[in-house]
Amino acid sequence: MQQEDTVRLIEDWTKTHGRTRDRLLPLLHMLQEEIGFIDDAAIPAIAKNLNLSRADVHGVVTFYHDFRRAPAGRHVVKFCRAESCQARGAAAMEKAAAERLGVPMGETRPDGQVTLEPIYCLGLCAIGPNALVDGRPVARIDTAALERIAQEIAA
Amino acid sequence: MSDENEVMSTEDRLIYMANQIARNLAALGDEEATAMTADHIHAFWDPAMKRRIAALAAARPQALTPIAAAAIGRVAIP
Amino acid sequence: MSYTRETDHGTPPAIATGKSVTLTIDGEAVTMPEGTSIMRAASLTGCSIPKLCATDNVESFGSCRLCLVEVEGRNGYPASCTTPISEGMVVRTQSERLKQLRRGVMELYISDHPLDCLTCPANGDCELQEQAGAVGLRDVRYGYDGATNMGQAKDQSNPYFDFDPSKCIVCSRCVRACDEVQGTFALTIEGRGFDSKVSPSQGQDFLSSECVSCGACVQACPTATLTEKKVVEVGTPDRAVVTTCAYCGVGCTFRAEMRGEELVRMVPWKDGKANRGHSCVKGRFAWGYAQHRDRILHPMIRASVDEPWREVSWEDAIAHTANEFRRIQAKYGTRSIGGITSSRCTNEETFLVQKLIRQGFGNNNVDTCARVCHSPTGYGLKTTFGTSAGTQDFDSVMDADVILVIGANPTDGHPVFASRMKKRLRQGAKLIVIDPRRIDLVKSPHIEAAHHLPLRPGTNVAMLTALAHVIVTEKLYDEAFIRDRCDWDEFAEWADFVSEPQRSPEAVEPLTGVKAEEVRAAARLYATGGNAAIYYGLGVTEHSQGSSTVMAIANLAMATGNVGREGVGVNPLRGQNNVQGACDMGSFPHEFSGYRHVSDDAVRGQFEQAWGVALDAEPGLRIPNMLDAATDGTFKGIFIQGEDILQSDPNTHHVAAGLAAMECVVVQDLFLNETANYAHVFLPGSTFLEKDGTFTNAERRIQRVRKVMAPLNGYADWEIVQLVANAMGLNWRYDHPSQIMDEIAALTPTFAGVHYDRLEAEGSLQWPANDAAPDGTPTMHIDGFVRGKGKFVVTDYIPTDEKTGPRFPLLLTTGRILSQYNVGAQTRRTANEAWHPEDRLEIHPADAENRGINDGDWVSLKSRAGETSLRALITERVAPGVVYTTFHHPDTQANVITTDYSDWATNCPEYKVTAVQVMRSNGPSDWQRDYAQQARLSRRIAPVEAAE
Amino acid sequence: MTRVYISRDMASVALGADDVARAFEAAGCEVVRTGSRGLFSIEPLVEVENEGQRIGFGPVGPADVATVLDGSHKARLGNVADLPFFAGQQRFTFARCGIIDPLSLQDYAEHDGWRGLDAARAMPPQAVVDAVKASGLRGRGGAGFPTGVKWQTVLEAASDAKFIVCNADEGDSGTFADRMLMEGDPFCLIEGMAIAGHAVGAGHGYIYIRSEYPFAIAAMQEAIALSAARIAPFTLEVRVGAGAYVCGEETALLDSIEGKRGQVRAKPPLPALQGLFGQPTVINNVLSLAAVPFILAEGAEAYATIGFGRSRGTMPVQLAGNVKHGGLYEIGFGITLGELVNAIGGGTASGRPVRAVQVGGPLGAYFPPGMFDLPFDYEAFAQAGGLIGHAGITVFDDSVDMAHMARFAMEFCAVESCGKCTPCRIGSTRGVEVMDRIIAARDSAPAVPAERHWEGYLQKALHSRTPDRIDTGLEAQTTLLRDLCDTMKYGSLCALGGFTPYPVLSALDHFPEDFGAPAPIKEAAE
Repeated sequence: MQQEDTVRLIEDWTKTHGRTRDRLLPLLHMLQEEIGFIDDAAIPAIAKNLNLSRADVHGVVTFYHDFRRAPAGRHVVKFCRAESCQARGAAAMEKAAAERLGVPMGETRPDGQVTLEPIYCLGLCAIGPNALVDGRPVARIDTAALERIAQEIAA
Repeated sequence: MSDENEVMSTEDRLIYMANQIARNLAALGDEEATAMTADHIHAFWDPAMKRRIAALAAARPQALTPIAAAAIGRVAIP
Repeated sequence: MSYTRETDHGTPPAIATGKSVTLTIDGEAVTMPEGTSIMRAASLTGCSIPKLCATDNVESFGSCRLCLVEVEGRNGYPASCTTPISEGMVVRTQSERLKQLRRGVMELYISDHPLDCLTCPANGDCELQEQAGAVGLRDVRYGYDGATNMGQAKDQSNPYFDFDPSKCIVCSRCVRACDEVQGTFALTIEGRGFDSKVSPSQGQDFLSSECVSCGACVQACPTATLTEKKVVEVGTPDRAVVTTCAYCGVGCTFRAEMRGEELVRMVPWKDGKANRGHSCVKGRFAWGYAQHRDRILHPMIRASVDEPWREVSWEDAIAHTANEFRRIQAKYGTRSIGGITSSRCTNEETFLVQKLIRQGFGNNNVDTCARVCHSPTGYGLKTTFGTSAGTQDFDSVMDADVILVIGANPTDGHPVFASRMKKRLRQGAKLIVIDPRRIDLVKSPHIEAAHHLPLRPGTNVAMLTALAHVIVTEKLYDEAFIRDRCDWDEFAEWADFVSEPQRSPEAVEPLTGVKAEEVRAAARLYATGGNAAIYYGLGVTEHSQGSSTVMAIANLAMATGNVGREGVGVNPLRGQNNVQGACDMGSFPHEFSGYRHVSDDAVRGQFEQAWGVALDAEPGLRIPNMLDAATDGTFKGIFIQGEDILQSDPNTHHVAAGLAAMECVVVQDLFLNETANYAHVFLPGSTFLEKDGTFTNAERRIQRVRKVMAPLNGYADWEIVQLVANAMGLNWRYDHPSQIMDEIAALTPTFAGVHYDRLEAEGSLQWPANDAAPDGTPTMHIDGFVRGKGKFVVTDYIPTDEKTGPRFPLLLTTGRILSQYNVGAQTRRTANEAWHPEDRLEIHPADAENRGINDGDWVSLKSRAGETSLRALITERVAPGVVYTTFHHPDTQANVITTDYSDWATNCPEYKVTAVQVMRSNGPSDWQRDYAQQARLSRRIAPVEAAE
Repeated sequence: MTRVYISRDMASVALGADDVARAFEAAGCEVVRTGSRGLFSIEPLVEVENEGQRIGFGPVGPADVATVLDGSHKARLGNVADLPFFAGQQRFTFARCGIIDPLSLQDYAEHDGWRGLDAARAMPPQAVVDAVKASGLRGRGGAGFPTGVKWQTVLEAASDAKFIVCNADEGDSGTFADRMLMEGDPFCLIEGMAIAGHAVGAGHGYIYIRSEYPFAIAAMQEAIALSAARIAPFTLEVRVGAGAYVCGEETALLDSIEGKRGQVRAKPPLPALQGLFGQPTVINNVLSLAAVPFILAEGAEAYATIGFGRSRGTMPVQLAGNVKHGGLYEIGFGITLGELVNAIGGGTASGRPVRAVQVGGPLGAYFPPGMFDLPFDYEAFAQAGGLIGHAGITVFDDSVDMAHMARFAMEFCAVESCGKCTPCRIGSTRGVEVMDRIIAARDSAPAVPAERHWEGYLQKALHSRTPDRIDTGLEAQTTLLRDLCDTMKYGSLCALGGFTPYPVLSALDHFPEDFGAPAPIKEAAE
């Protein structure tokens, strides 16, 4: 997306949703939804529209782990690392996932096909190990389930 | 450099100043404006300026507004 | 006054509720105001609780966890900075358990901190080091092979301070200072958890961030993370002198910290009542000019301005000066010479210069640079209220509910006060801005004006009268106040005048260009929004209607009852550090100190008696009249102390012609300024660091200037004036400026109670300070106006004669910028050039497009007075049809453009409205090249002959 | 047309409920999507309506449509409510969950919905607050602060603008009750918030939901739109978190809504007096607010009679981790930990012995089976060195390495620390490092280095840096771990840093053998 388009997107959104500071997180969510990440170049426009400093916006963007500062892979697998999933063998599955998908935890594969990220609890704690695959919840992940996920991502 | 004719001579400036004072006080009505213009010139102008405006008032009466002219008539010239 | 470092009580004072609370701290019963933190209460009691994230100029934060205490009956260990005291509370600040916890926290801090105290610039001046000792940390058991935030690159981009993130303890004091104190919000914490880092803007370096280099972060930093470069270079200071800043009219108090004879840094002084511990990039950092190699340290003379300068002894220079003035007076008459006092010099020095002129020259030909800035304030407020000064102190803004800013740009011109104002705005006060430009206050992070009225330059009176029209016709005025404090008949007359339909917002909309509905809304807000305060600057005064505008402002304040208490009033934001003082000291040609007319026989009699001479009862010449008289051949000599009229006064050609026509121009200054190009005698001046005296700021606050170092030129300015006076046959015997102040006090009723010993004791005094007001007067006109009844003055809108037309279709207005000061003589000789290396012409995109101008192009700027060239800055801050520039750089000479129109009452020049044309150009104009050549020639100094 | 009920709960969907629903639709059934009943071992669950009866089958796959419809499927459960897992519960808050269509206003009204709100609106605000006080309801978010007392403070605070904020940032591993309620009975929460608004004089409310709960976000947004007229003039909006566990801390949550970094504020001031945008604010957990309609509809007494000691009413307990019958179990306080894990949960899913349970999420203590007689009660847990928190119980079998879990507790704290206070910001990272040294020393035992003395004052510490100076032996590192936990527990600004020592120290105390200590001290508890 061109820089001017981003600026217009921000301006239009603030016109309908308001320009008070508390609109910052909703605006960032919207941008990430539309563009896939929060471009540093968009921050001056965000700051201007919400009457914040660039520092204010930067501080918020970097605080919340959801906000990406660079585009993710075409597919995103968020793998739960929390205790309940660990109690059901998540550590081993996490390792297997990294191997099968060919990307270390927390990174994007060089071909840009997949990003593997940690997530801490999806609230599916009796049926782990769990993951979100492109936003879709997957429970009771085992080697077979990993294989299905890998196939899906390869496509 | 721009056209030097556009910078006022000292005499023109004195006349301009007297008229400007009078014009800004005109809303008070002729009498009060005249009195206050005279007061103003009396209080803030140096003796040479007073003498010179008095001379100008005589030499170029048409250059002054009626209030300014009347006021200058009332200023004690040192 | 103590010169030791101020105690940091950790948290700000409680908001006063009038109630107090009694508690026990470490076994001692203590009574403190309700809302005080345990930390502050303990500190005020004399027991110090360890702390790192707490400092008393920002709100408590509770992050370092060193200040934990025990409170009887409460679980855990509350942080003393965030826990308010309560009745009957029993607090222990020291125990083995607390020591253990504090040590545990400190052990964590040090596990992520370099162990290089001995080579660290903050060694001995580091709170982390101090607190590590205080909590008795013995060892760091975590080892040093774990994760750290050390080894990050230093950011040395700011010209004055370094940022070394390796030493950062993430206490957020810098971030909070930037937010709460300065209000710029340039800093944040990036990331979170262990990776939290201080980040200027978007992880940029300081110079390219939103930082305005006010120094609040450096001040707040407890470690060596943010350190003045000078401290790194010279070392930590070993002594300090508290003094007053010599930049703008805010009058910040600073602690000048020295190492030996070298000034290391200027640190804002918390007890300074004008600045409350805050500073700006100029006062905090830009003092390097005081030691700049351009400073002239030896007196010089020359027979003619096309000769090079010749260094001479002080004796010769003084004798030459006196002889020349006597010769001229003998030849051309008593009134053929005069002088200009400096708003940058002390009250005492200013008083002496006007005394030299009245007593020694025998005339009243004295004027000052207030002529070109706030003379209409003096006239307008004297006429309406009876005093030529603002009505409030700066603290008053914290009680304002509505703030109306007209013709002022506080964030650039009066940054430290602007920070206070912004703080109040963030607390919820409403803001109205009347200004042709969209200044930063209109909209900047966390600040937004309720109404911005972007009027066409030159229409202030029409605008203010329209506001009055709404207030009167909608009956929003304060009848009780008016009946009590003003003359009702005068009000009625004024009310009739402003109510006339041709003065309504709708009728004047075509003149002002501002939507009538917006004007009406602003008027309603001002009249009904609670305490309403007006702050104004040179955008009010520097017009052909400056005095009318000031009176129109006073009318509005009186009509709405907004005078005579905290949070309201009429507040001129004074330009130079001592412009208020220079006016107070009798620098105008028609009045003695304390604003008393020279024709008043009783007053004159007092001075005649004190000075032993007959004094002239006739007013003297104002600066422009002096220059007129010079071109006419009747004014031949002038003594100019600390003012550069060639650059600062309008219509440079006219100034140059006047100076060139004189036979003896004496310039006393730090540098060979532009005016000195026309001078025959140059007397080197001394800086504010080199002398004792007082400055009076925009809130009438008289503050001490203290000598920090010996004058490099040999004499303080007051001593030089005394030498000239005595060479002219006077018999002055001042040994110290305090004696001059004693004379001022004796001769000036409003200063009767001002003496150095009182200033030492009180820190400062606001005049009037006399028997009627022994502690001075923070707020004026409380029980009645100084003149008796407040006077409503009918202010008719008389448009300026400076009109746009086909030749000059745009309106030029001028102003200044944060990093530079006035003609730039000081700031251009500092690293502040990094922010503003040249004057640029702000032009609206539409006007630029019409002319084929791109951002950064050279353009010629032409008026009927002259022409210059500079580079364009395309911005929507200015409205279409309006262009704007600053006048900080002599190579631009913006005043070549400005005209000789001036205020009808005071001749304050009309800097703010000049009809101009703007065209693309190839670079500097012929005039600029000629001038540069001439200036070079004029500044030559003949080599000193070898034999001597 | 046959009507079948299939859950749309995120857990059910994760187990394939959407595919099952599509299959039944394809077979011509009318599929009603409900919330989850709360027993995941029978998910995906299909309930077939037959003459007013709902017959459950589960787990069911898309291929099972025919056998389910003809009743021959081997996983036929009969009436689900009669299963022992459900029969033993006291469902006050979750009464409708799994039964109704969560987004049907009609269903909600038919199942006693809005009765609480109507009752409340017929009373003066003080009477509503009094009822909540009388019910004994305590905040279900973890701290257990009496809800009515909080409301009273807000009611008494003078302000034109007050807010109701629902903390739906349920980030604790092992908990999912908030999510289930929002997905399965969103109007219940809305009703609770509207009652709170009436009680304290607030006109607007926010529901702050973590972004990891996309289904709950969608359900709440839709439910708010559907019920806007019913709760007017009270208004509500959803705010979505952005991946910060610490925003579950109420003051960090408020800052997050305000558009700031989700850093914890110091208290005082209490949010009840200066909360969202500096205004008086009720901030309650989902379950606290969702309990309110029952209290107003049935009376405070009906709620207060259930419970144990000062812990009144019911607690939706969540059984998670390596447990056979994981799910949501709403029961009055007082039931023992052992009953929950073994009797109701059925022991581990792996069939191996239970070795530890963590109660209350990542900040909760680990308990060995030796402590299973602990009654579920705020005070009892506090006394045993733990906390109920949000009542999630995560079960581990004997393959767990408790030193690893202690390390993970520190690691989680390091990942989620807001970075404001020092004990949490630096301590959590140091905690991981100390645990790494302990694990390394344990695994290479018995290499405890010879006795070394580490004297040295600050002077020494500050001026030299030699990497091998510290004692990396088990004893020294364990002492250091305890000291660090002490600093974090008593020094931290909020519960994230302050409670991380609970799992760490409980693991160390109850499972010393995993930390290389010579002898277990299990007997003490038995």
